[in-house]
Amino acid sequence: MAERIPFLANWRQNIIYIGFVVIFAVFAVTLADKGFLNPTNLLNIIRQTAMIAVMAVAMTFVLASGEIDLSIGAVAGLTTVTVAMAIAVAGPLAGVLAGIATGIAVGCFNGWLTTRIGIPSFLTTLAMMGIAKGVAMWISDTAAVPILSPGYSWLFGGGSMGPVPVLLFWMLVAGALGHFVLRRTSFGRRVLATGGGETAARYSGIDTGNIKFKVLVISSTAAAIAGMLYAGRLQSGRFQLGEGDELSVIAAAVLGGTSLFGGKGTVIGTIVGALMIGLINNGLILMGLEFSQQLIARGAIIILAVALSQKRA
Amino acid sequence: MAERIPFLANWRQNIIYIGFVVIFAVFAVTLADKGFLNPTNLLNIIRQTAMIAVMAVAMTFVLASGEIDLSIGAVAGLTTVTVAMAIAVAGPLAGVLAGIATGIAVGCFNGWLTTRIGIPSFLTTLAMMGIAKGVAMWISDTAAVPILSPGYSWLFGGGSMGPVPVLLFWMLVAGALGHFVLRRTSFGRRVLATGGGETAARYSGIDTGNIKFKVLVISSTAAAIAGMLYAGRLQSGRFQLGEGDELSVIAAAVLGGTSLFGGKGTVIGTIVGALMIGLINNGLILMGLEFSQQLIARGAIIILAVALSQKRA
Amino acid sequence: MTAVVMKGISKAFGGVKALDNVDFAVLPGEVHALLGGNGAGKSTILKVLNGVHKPDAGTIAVGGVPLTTHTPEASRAAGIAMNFQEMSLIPTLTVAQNIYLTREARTVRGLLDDKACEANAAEIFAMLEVKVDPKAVVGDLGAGQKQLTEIAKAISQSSKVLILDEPSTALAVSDVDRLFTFLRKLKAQGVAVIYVSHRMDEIARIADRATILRDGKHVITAPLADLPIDTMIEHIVGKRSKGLADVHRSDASRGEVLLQATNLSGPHKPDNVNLTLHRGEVLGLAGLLGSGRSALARVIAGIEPATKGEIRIKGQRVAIRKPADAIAAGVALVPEARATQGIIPAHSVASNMVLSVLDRISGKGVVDRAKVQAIADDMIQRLSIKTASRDDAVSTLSGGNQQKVVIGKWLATDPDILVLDEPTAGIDIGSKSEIIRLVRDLAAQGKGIIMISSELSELLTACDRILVMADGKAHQMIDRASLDDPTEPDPGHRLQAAERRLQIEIQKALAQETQHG
Amino acid sequence: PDEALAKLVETVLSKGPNGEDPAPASDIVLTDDELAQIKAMKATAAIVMHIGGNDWSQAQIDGLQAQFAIMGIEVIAVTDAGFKPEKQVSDIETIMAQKPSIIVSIPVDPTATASAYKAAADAGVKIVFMDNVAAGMTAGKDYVSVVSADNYGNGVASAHLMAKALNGAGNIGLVFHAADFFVTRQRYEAFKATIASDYPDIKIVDEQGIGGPDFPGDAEKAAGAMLTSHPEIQGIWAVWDMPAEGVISAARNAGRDDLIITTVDLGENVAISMAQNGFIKGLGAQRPYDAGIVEAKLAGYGLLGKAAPAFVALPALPVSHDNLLEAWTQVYSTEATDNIKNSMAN
Ligand SMILES: Nc1ncnc2c1ncn2[C@@H]1O[C@H](COP(=O)(O)OP(=O)(O)OP(=O)(O)O)[C@@H](O)[C@H]1O
Ligand SMILES: Nc1ncnc2c1ncn2[C@@H]1O[C@H](COP(=O)(O)OP(=O)(O)OP(=O)(O)O)[C@@H](O)[C@H]1O
Ligand SMILES: [Mg+2]
Ligand SMILES: [Mg+2]
Repeated sequence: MAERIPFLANWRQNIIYIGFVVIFAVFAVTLADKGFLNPTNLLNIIRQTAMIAVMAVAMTFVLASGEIDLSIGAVAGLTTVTVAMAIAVAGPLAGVLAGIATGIAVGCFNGWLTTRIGIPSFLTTLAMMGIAKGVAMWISDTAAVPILSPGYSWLFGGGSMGPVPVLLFWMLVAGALGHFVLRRTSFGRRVLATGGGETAARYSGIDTGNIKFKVLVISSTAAAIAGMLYAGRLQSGRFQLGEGDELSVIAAAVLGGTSLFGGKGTVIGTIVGALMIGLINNGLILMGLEFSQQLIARGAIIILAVALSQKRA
Repeated sequence: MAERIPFLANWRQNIIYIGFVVIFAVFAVTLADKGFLNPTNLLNIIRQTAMIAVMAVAMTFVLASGEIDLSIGAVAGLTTVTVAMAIAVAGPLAGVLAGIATGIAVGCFNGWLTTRIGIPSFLTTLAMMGIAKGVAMWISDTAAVPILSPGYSWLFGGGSMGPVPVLLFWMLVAGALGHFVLRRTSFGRRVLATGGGETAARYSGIDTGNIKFKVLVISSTAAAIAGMLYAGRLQSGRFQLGEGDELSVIAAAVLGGTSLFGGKGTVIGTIVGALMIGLINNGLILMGLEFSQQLIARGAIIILAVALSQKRA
Repeated sequence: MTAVVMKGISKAFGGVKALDNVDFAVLPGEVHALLGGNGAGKSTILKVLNGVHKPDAGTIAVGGVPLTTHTPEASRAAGIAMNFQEMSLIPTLTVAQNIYLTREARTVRGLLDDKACEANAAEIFAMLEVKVDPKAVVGDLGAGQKQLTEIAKAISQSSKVLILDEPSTALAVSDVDRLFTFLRKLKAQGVAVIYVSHRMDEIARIADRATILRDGKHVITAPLADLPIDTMIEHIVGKRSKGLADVHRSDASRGEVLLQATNLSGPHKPDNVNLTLHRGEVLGLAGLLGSGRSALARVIAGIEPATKGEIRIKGQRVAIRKPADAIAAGVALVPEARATQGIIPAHSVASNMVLSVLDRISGKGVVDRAKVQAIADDMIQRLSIKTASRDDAVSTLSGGNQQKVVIGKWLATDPDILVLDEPTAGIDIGSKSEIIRLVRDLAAQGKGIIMISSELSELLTACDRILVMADGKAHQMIDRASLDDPTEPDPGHRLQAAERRLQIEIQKALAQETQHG
Repeated sequence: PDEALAKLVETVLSKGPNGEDPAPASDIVLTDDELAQIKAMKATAAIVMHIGGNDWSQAQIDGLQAQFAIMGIEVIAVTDAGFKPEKQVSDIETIMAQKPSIIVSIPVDPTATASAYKAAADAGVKIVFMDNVAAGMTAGKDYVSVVSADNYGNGVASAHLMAKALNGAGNIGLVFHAADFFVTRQRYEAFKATIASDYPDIKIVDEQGIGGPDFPGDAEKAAGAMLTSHPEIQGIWAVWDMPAEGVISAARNAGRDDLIITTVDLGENVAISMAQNGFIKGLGAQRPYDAGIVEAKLAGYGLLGKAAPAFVALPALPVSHDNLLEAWTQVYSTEATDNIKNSMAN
C-alpha cells in the first residue's frame, strides 16, 4: 500500500505510460486484420525506434542538465559516412573506432564551445548541425558509401538472434544504462542538480561546466552510435541518414516527462516516448491513411496523449 | 557621456552588431568583383530575409515569455495554400482575410493547449507543425495553387517601389512595431516579466497565462503574414513553403541576444540576427562554394561571430 | 590556533567595491557574529571564504593552512560548510537529495542510496525537533521549511567551520532556540561558527564575539560583553538607536471595516478562518512554521483562490480568483519568498518596481518612462535601497536590498489593504525600524495592514491586534495592549515581557491543535 | 534543335540499370483473360514513394490507382519517405506486416534501401521499380521490371529547348540538386552533355547546387547570386519545376524580364508561366500518369508470372508554349486547368 501511493499520487505523470497502453490497445483492435499484432510488426516498431531511443536516452541527460543538442541527427549522418569509409579502407574494427571517434570529437567541440567559450548550446549545436552535414556531404561527395562487412551489419543494426533483432538489445542496453546512471550514480544526480538550479549547484560544489561538457559528449557519442546502427541497418553510409531526427528525439524525451528547462528527466519515460512515436507512425501507415492524413493524426494523437497527462486548472 | 556608458559597458552584448558589420566588410572586400555591393544584391538579401525577420520578431516575444513556437514554418506553408485557394475562389481581399484567419486560428489553438490544458508549448507547436503541414497537403492535394492576382503579389512580397522592394517595408514595419511594443508598452514589459520569473510575475498580478496565449497568437499571425509574403513572392501557395524556417527564425532571435529561457529579448538584435544569416547565405553563394562547403562555412561563421560576443571565463 | 584568518580581503563587482581591505578572524569553539547593514559585504566575504567568489586581493588561511584555490570544493575540503542567504537549494530535487548533494550515501556497490539519505535527513530534523519531510520536493516547500533544509544541509557536513548566513529570517523563535542548542553542542566540539543575523536578540543570546562591517570596511571586532546593544547598532547603522524599542506606538484610530473574511478556507490551509480588518489598524498573524499564516495571505491575495468562505472588502463581496482581482480590489501582498515570488532577478530595479502598477503608469498601453524613473527613484530614496543605479539587475543587490525592492514594488501600488509576509526578512536593524515606522504611518493614513512575522518583537512593535494561528486555524485574537505590563518603565524590558506572553499563547494554540489532531 | 526535339519524342535515351535497351510502353498489355485472372487473385499493392507532395508523385499515384482499380487490386498503403532512406526502409518493413502482393516503389537511395527491398522480394512480393533499381537486384528474379520516365532524355530535351530559345548561343547558369540522387543527377548530366556536344556557343558560366528542404527558396538565393555575379547570364536551367519557381522569383527581383528558364517536369506554376510567355521557355516533361499505368500492368505480369521486359521507358516530352495544352493532356490525362487556359488566352 505504502508503495503504491507514489504511483497513484503521480498518476497524471504516469499517464504517458497509460497513454502508450491505450494507443497500443486501440491499434491492436482496429488494426488486427492488418497484422499489427504480428510479432514481426511489433519487432519492426522496435527496429524503427531503436536509433531514436538511443539518442533520446542521451538527450534526456542533455535536457536534464539544462542544455540542448540539435546536432545529433547530422552527427548520426556524418558517422554513417565515416564508418562506411573506414570500413572500406581498413575493415570493420577501424569503422567502429572511426564512428566512436567522430562522436567524441564532435561532442568535445560542442562541449568546449558551450562551456568554455560560453555560446548557448542551441547555437553551438545548430551550427554544428550544418558543419557535420556539410562535412558528410563533402567527404562522401553526397553519394552513398556501401558497407560490405556482414559482421558489422549484423552487430550494428542489421542482425537478429532468432526472431529478435539486435537493435532491441542496443535499445535495452542504452535504456538500462541511462536509467541506472541518471537515477543511481552521483553523476546523474549532478546532471539533475545542474539543470535544476545552476547557481545552487555551483554553490554546492558541483563543477557545472564540467557536467555540461560531459553531457554533450555523451549526446554526440550516442548520436554516433545511432549513426553506426543506421549504417549497419542500411549497409551503407549516407549523409541524409538521421537527418531531422533531433526533433523526434527531443519530442520523445519531452513526451516522457523530461523538461526543456532542465532539472527533470526520466529515461524510462523517454524510451516509452520514443516507442509511442514509433507506434503511432507504424499504426498510421498500417491504417492506410494518406501521408497528409498521417501527419494530422499524429499531431492530434500526441496532443491528446499529453493533454490527458496534464492537470486541469 | 552618461548616455554612452551603457553601450560601452555592454560592448560584448553589442558585438553582434559589430560582428554583423565585420562580416559585411569582409564580404564587401573579398566579393567586390562578384557584385556583392551591387544594390540589387543587397536588396536581394533583404528580400530573402524579410519573411524570416517578420517571424523572428514575433519569436522574440515568444522566447521572451519563456515559450517556444515550432509550428511557424508549417503555418506559413499552410497560409500560402489557404490564401491561394481563397484568392482563386473569391479574390485577393478574401485571400488576405483567409490568411490572417489561418494564423489567428492556429495561434488560438496553440495558446489554448499551452495555457489552458498545460501542454508544454514545445509539444503543442511540434504537433501543430505536423497538423498544419498535413492540412496544407490535404486541401491542396499536395499541388501548388497558382495566384493570378498581380495586385496581391505586388503588395505581398513581389512588388517594389522604384528599386526598393515592398518586402523591405514589411520588415521595417514588423521590426519597428515589435521593438516599440516590447520596449515601450506595458504588454512588452509583461511579456518579459512572464519569461523572467513566472511566479513573481503572477504574484504581481500579471495574468501570465493570458500573456502567453497572446504571444502565441502573435507568433502564428506573424507566421501567417510571412506565408502571405511567400505566396505573393512566388505567386502560388504550396505546402512546402516556409518548411524548416522555425530553426532559422529561432537562430536569428538567439543570435540577436534573446534567451531561450525567457525574460530577455531585443527586437533590433533579432532583426540584425536575421540579416546576418541572410548575409552569410548570400556571401557564401557568391563565393562560389559548393553546397556542402557553404554548410560548413555558415556554421563556422556563426560560431565565430557569437564566440567573439561572449565573455571569457 | 585560529580557525579562519582572512587578511586584507578586497572584492569589487564592476564599479561597486563590496569589500575593501577587510580583516576577519574566527577562533575554534566560538560563535562569531558577523554584523552590518544591508549591503555591508557580509555575504560577500562569506562567499569568498566558501570559494564561490574569488577575492581581488587578500589571503585566507583555514586552520593555519593557506587556502589558495577558490572553489566551493576546495573550501569544503578545508572543512568549511555554509548555509547561503539566497537559498541555494535545487527546487527539483527532494529535501534529502538536496541536503546530501555531492555527498550522497552509497550502497556497498557504490550506488546512490536515497533511502539512507532520507533516514539521515530525518535524524537531523528530529534532532532540531522540526517537521520537514525528507522526501518532499523542495520546490513545494514554504519558506520556513526551505530554510530548515538549508540549515540541515550545512550542519550535516561535519565541518570545522560552519557559516550560517541569515539562517533564521523565516524561523520562529522556538525553532531558533533549538538551532542554538545544537550550535552550542558544536561549539563544545571546537567548531567555529560564523553567524549572520539582523535579529539583535539572537546575537545577544548566541554570539561570543562579533565583527561589524560597514560599506565594505571593517569597523570593529570585539567580545560581545564589550558591545552593548546600542553601541552595536550604532556601529552597524552609523548612528545611535535602540532598534525596535525606539519605534513609538501611538494608538490607532480604527475606522470602517476594510476586509472581512468569513469561514475562509484554502486548498491546503487556512481552515475556516474568520477575521476583520479595519482602516487604520495593523493586524498581526502569529504562529509557528506551517501554522497557515502564509497560506491565509495567499488566499486573500488570490494566489491560491479560496475553496470555501467569502471575502468582503469595504462591505462588498468580492470574488478573488487571481492576483489581478486582488490588486483591483486594493489588496497587495508582499510575499515571503523573495527570490521566486518577489523579484525577477535578472531585471532591473526599476522594472521590478513598476511591475504591479504598469496599467497606472501607461497611457494607451505605452509605458511612461518618466513615471517609471520617478517611482524607482522615489522608492530607492524612501527605503534607502543601496544600488548603484535603478538600471542595475536586482540579482546584483544584497539580500536585504532585494527585500526592500519587493516592499517598494508593493508600496507603489498604493493599496488599501497591504498584506506583508515576513516583510523585514534580511533587512538590517536600522532599516527595520524604518519599515515598521512606515507600516505604522500607512495605517495612520487610513490603510489596513496584515502583517506576518516570525520575529515576535517586530509583531509586537507594529501591530494593534494579533491573531494567533495553528495548523491553519485561527485561535485567538489578542489585543496588543493587553500584552503590556504598564508597571514596567523601561520600554526594552516591556517589549521582552510582552514577547514572552505572546510566545506562551502560541504554544497554547499549538498544544490545543495537537490534542484535537 | 527542332529536329533533335522531334526525335526525342520517339526515342528513349536512358539505358536500363544493366545497360538494357528500353522496351516501349506500348509493349505492355494485358489480355482480357489475364485481367480476369488477376482480378480473381484479390491481390493487394503498396506504393512506396521517395517523397510526396509534387505533381509528379501525385500523377504517378493517380495512374497506379486508376490501373490497379481496373485490375481489381486494392492499394493498401501509400507511403512517403520524405527523401530519407531510413524512413523508406521503415516504410517497407511496416508495409510488409500487411503482406502485400505488390510493391511499386522508387528508391531514395539504391544502396541504402537494398536490403529492405531484398527482404520483400524474398518474401514473395512482386516489385516494380520506378526510375531506379535497388542495388544488387536482378530483373525477372528479384523484381519484375523498372519503368523509367527517361530522365536522361528530359535533360536532353531541356537542353535543346534552352538552345532554341537562345538561338544557339549565349551564357547560362545551372541550378542543380546537390545530392547523389539518381533522377536529378541524370537530368543534370544529360543537360550538360548535350550543351557540350551540340552547342559549342553556349557557355555554362556558373552552377550552383541546392540542398533543400526549401527548394524554391534555395533556388532563388542561388539564382539571385548568379545574376549578381554574372550579369551576362541569359538563361538558367533548373533541375525541376519547384526550383524553377525560385529562379523565376530571382529573375523578377533582378528585373531580368528577358531571362530564359528551362527545366524538367510540367507543374502547374511553370505551365502558367509558359502559357503567359513568361520566363519559362520550355521544359522536358515526364509522363508520370502513363508510367503509373505501365507499372501497374507490369505488376500484373509479375502476379501472372508472365515474362516482362527488364526495362520499360516512356520517352521524354518536350513542352513549350506551342504544345502546352496537348502536352498537359498527354501527361496528366486531364485537360489543362482553367488557370493555364486563361493564361494562354491572354
Ligand atoms: N554579483 C554581484 N554583482 C554586483 N554587485 C554585487 C554582487 N553581489 C554583491 N554585490 C554588491 O556588493 C555589496 C555587498 O553585498 P552583500 O551581499 O555582501 O551584502 P550583505 O552585507 O550580505 O547585505 P544583506 O544584509 O542585505 O544580506 C552590495 O552593494 C551588493 O550590491
Ligand atoms: N501545492 C502544494 N501541495 C502540497 N502541499 C503544499 C502545497 N503548497 C503548500 N503546501 C504545504 O503547505 C504548507 C505551506 O507552507 P508555508 O510555510 O508557505 O505556509 P503556512 O502553512 O502558511 O506556514 P507559515 O504559517 O509558516 O507561513 C507547507 O507545509 C507545504 O508543504
Ligand atoms: Mg547578505
Ligand atoms: Mg510562511
